[in-house]
Amino acid sequence: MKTRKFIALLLVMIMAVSCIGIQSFADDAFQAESLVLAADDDSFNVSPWSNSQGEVSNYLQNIIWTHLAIRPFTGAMIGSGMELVAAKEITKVDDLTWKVILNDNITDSKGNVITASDVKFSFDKNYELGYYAYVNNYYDSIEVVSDTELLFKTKTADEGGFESAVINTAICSQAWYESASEDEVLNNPACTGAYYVTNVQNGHSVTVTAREDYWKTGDVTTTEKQNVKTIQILCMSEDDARSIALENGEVDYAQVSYIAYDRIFRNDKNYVVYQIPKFMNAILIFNCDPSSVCSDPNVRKAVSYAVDMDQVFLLGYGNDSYQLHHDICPDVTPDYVSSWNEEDYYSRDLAKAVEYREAAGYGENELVLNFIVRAQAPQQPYVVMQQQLAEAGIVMNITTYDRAVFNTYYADNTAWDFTESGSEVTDFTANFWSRMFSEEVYGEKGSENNIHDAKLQELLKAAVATRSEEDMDAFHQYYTYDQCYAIGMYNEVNYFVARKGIVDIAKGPDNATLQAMTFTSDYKPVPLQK
Amino acid sequence: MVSIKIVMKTKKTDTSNLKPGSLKYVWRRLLKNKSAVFGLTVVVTLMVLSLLSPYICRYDYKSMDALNAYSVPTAQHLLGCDELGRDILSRVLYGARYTFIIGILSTAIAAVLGIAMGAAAGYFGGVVDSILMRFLDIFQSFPMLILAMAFCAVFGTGIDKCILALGISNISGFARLMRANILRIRNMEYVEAATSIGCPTGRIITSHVIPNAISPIIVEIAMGISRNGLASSSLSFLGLGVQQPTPEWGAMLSSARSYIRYYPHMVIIPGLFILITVLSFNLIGDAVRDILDPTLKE
Amino acid sequence: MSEEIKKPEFFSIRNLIVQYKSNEQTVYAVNGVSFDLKPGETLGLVGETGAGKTTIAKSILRILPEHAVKRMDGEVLYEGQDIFQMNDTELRRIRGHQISMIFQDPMTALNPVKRVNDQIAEGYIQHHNCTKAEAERRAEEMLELVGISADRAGEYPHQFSGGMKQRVVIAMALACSPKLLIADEPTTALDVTIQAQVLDLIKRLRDELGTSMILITHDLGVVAGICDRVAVIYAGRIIEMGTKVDVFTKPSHPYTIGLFGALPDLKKDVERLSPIEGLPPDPTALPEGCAFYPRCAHRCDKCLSYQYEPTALSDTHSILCCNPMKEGA
Amino acid sequence: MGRYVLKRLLILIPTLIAVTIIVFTLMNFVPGDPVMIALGSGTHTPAEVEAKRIAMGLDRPFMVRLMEYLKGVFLHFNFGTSLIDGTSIKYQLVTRFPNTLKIAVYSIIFTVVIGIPLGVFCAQHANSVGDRFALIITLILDSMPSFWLALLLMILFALKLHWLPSTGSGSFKYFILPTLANSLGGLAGFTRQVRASMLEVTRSDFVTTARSKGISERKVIYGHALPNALIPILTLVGMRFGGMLGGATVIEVIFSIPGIGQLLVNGINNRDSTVVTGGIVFIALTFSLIMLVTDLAYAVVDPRIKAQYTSRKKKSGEEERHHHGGHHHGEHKDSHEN
Repeated sequence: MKTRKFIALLLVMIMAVSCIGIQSFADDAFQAESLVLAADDDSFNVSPWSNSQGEVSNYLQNIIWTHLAIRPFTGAMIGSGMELVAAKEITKVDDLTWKVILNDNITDSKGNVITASDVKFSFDKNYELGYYAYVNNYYDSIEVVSDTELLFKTKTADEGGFESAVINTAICSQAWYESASEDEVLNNPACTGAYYVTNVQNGHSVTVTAREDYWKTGDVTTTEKQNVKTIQILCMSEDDARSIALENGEVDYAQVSYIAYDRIFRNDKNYVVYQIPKFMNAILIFNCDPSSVCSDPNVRKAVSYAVDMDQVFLLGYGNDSYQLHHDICPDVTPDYVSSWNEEDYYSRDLAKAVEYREAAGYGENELVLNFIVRAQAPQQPYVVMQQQLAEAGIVMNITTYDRAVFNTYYADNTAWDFTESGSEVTDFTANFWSRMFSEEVYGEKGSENNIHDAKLQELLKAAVATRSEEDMDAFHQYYTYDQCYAIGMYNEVNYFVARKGIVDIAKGPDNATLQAMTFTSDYKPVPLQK
Repeated sequence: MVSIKIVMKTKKTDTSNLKPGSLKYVWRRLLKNKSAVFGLTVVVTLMVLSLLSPYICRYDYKSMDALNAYSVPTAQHLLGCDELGRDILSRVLYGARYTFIIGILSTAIAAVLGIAMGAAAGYFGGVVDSILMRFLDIFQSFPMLILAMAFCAVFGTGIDKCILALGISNISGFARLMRANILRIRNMEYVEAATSIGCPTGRIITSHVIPNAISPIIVEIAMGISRNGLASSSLSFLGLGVQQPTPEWGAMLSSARSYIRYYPHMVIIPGLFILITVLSFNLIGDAVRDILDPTLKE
Repeated sequence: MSEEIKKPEFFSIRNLIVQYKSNEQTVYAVNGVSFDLKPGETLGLVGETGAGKTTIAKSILRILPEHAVKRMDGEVLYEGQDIFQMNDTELRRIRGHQISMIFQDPMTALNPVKRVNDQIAEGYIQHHNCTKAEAERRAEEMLELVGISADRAGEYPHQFSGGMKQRVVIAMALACSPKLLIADEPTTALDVTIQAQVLDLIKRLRDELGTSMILITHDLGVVAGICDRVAVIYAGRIIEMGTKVDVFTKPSHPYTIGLFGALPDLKKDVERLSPIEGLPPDPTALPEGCAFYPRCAHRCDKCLSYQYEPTALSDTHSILCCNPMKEGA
Repeated sequence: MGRYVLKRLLILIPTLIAVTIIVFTLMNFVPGDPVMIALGSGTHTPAEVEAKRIAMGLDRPFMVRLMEYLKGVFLHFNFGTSLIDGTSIKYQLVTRFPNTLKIAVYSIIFTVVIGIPLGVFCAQHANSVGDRFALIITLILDSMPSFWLALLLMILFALKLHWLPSTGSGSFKYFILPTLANSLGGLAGFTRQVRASMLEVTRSDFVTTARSKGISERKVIYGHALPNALIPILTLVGMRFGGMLGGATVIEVIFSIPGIGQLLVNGINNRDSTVVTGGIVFIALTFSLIMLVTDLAYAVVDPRIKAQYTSRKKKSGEEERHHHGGHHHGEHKDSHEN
């Protein structure tokens, strides 16, 4: 079974505009009777605050549970792009408190009315279970003012903290949750979202149906659109199984491997293929601890010039669909400077690689680097990199560690020289940088890769504070070209295949918003599985 | 009265003067069994080819060649290439050694530990026996693969861990076999006679008990090697055994799995080699069992 | 025993030859045995182990293990019909109904997982299409006949002792009151005290039902007690046959004499018994000429080229020896 | 009989407790930090790691967690919750077990329905062409890696012929391919065992006795020989069925069938010690129960065994004598005594 891939998608175009345009004429008749989809997952949990990171939970979390507000695209903030769902109005009182006015007609699929005290219960319960790191970092408490008004207190004034807590906390009725049996919570919950759960077969399939009695009627956010009557998600963790299911007419929509896309679906007209960049970027990060060879910038630059990203991807993953990115943060956030993409960014240059290697004082094959990697990850890309470094006279030893053991070695400053890493970008590039390099976060470790560089910290503070173009560019130039602490590699692209008749798969911040898909008349759904 | 023609003395076949169960007897009879000979030749040729593969194969098993990645078997690459353009023939031949090493070493570990445990439990009986048996029951209650997986989870992946995992999860087979044999032999008269004339227990075990128990052990070893060869490929398939880029057959199969529909040769070829090797060991094991347990063969 | 009107011979074996094959070697078990049997008569087959006695018995009912039998020739005539030529249905009509058998080791002769009465009733139903209840009743009757109380009919073989099991085997064999009973060393595996009881039982039932019997044993004492005629078997051949009186009083073949010599006799106080030297011949490599030559105290050169022509000593007594002992020697 | 069952169940408890302690301890001292696993890949600030550790309760000392876990499992049959996503393990086990049970039951039925007649056929026609051919075919199937066989079956029947669904676990037709892949391999061993057992039984005396009673050959083979030959096979079926309940892991992974095997593979990969411990204890429990049922079935099939279970008081009339050695014994002793 492949490693458990963490599926996340970045929306590039502005969703809000298009959805308003379409929504105006959608009558209550459904565009499609049903949608069956195969997910690369084998365990899910429909209860409100479970943090199962699988593809199924990703799809369902916002559809069956309402949230105060949702983030339709990366970087959306309250007042600039975020859509209010349960909340009618959110205003910031001061750095640590926010006033939230709720809609007054919120009900769940079992008829319980949702009030401010239910919202408080939901946040407290989520905090207590502690499955969401963001919620535990930023949520402090909620003060209930009236049935439809509450004051939300955050722990820190960090930008985006409130938003992270809000988008990760499902809201459900306290009365129902405390009285429901474990079986009911897991199989037949009282859903507050636009859809409710009708059938669960643990580990195999889950079916949700649009709620006729959904409480919101006016302008509806993307997660509340009801274009499809019934959605069924089947768990198929085998690549082949999903592509076979598509061809056999067992499912309408599924993610497939590049090879299946290239050989079967690319030129088959009764399928539509969508290429969505993978949420998790890939970056090459150097260990700047004095104990490592890579503390010398020349070594870092030699390696960066020796690696040819195109070859690594073409041969390593065997497909040509990827986006090279010119910063360690993918180009999906508002504060990303698009001019970076035109820079000549460490594309392969053997002469420079050798030149920097000699500048660092190493002859042919004298420079030996230890590259650590998770055993479960596909090894081919690193084998290709090894070959390329060898051509520049640099010896790269690949050490594989079991996934669970990997982090302990990654945290040990003396155990590695360079490796591939990556992280979630939630709102802004500046925040993404600070999670990697800011000293406040890492204390005396300095940064994720043990950097102790005052200038770096100074430039970082400026960029985070203003997010102006020249501050962002100053930090980018310094850490990439002057010091080469870490370089962006590529963003894998995932392939989603939909049957003919599915016009647009309505991409959400990190996944397709299933019930907001648009269908044409010649969409013939496959039968639901019993 | 019909006169009976004079009966010629038939040439004494050379095995009848050997003590049934002795190794020479088994070896001589083995050579007469067609399927066993087939099994032996396959095993030996694979071992030799594997050792010679770096020299006789046109391509090194590690060198990549982007141009004919996934290539189907051609004149150049007799068995085609894998997703990185590496020659499958040289990888498969070179990789044979891993299956043998893992199969043989893990069975050896299991045999040594298993026999010691079984002998102790069988011979001393009483408390020792029940403790060991309870211990084996616990082992027995897990399927071998789950036990090996848990072991890899605890001690990590890689060839050495894989060998240890398979070795330890096979102990109970040998232990039970040895214990059953010892119990059967122990109350045979000649062992009672030996103890009655006061010869030390150690010598009894080595001179009387083990030689007689050796025959079923040989069968279990042959079967163990084939079972472990198969299990190591399953472990690598689940990502817990041998890691890439080592050309172990199971790992090759696992990495080629997502291409099975488009480039089936990448999956079929290693699978076939696993099949042939395991089949050969099974044939050898069967033949040895039939020789040592005549009722089966007649 | 009343004289029969001219009917085909009740039972006779003509020139029976049986050879086994075991890993490339041939075992010459029975090398030409012939004898007849009159209704109600009991013939004792006596000989050392491996002389071929059991093979003869089992070949009558053709229940030798097929995979091991290499060659089986000769005729076994029962009321004129040759059993060897019979097809399966005819053979099954004979087995258990006309001719039935008692086996040597009672411990393994009974099916351990079937109740005793079922095993007896099964044979009975096969030959008399009657209801199960009738067969059960018959089974209980037979158990009473052999001295086992009917209330134990529902028990399993492991709940009976060796002797009791043999009684069940006897009950099973006699359930359909066969005309010929073959008893293959019925008491050998039992203890002395039980042996006597079982032998009396067999004798009583034989007289009551008028069954003729072929009793196989290596115990001359048993033969003396039950048999009318005696046949001594050596290396797959009957080397001496005659009435009990002929053989016991005038043993003529050196081997038979040797057998009696090996028996302790209360009347004579003999220091040492005189056993026959040497061992029985290897059945896979029989010597030329008389098989007893190597061990015969009375051998001569003629024996080497002896072609086994029988010598009749009287109308009821014959031997296979070219140099018969004089009487009383 | 009841007393015996009770005794066996009582012995089960300490074994299971021992298993739980061993596995929980093993999984606890496994290298690698479940907190980092739970957080998933990517960078995590030390503060987040600490918050997560507290939430997962991993900050409490080991002994406390062990005692709490034992109390939970054996007093309230509550296996705790998964460290990763908090679903209760009892729920996972209860919902996933039917799928594993289905595969195990269908596979056992397939093995028995095909294996026994094939074994009997091979025994009756020992060393004939049919016998050799059947053995070679099953041997080849036995030597095939099960996942390779599973993939080939999936491609052939699911894609090329469109006869069967490729994955999922709905009605019976979803289980045909997994059952084939899971049991074809084991057929060789099973058939060989039946053949050996049949050969041994058909050579025993009571079969000859049965034949001598004149009953039909078919009745001799199926009425007398087979019941006795199946007794040792019963243990084999029990062992194999118990093994399968551990989840045909590879089969469940390939056919995406949410069974116990898949749960264990995920648990082991994620270092989710509560899931792995719960899964293994559950398998140990089911396996021991299967073994108990097999032993009881043994007694039903073989009256000799049943006698050991029922109370000792009812002993057969005559004192039982056990006979040693060859049949010479009686005569030899006899001639010396008088």
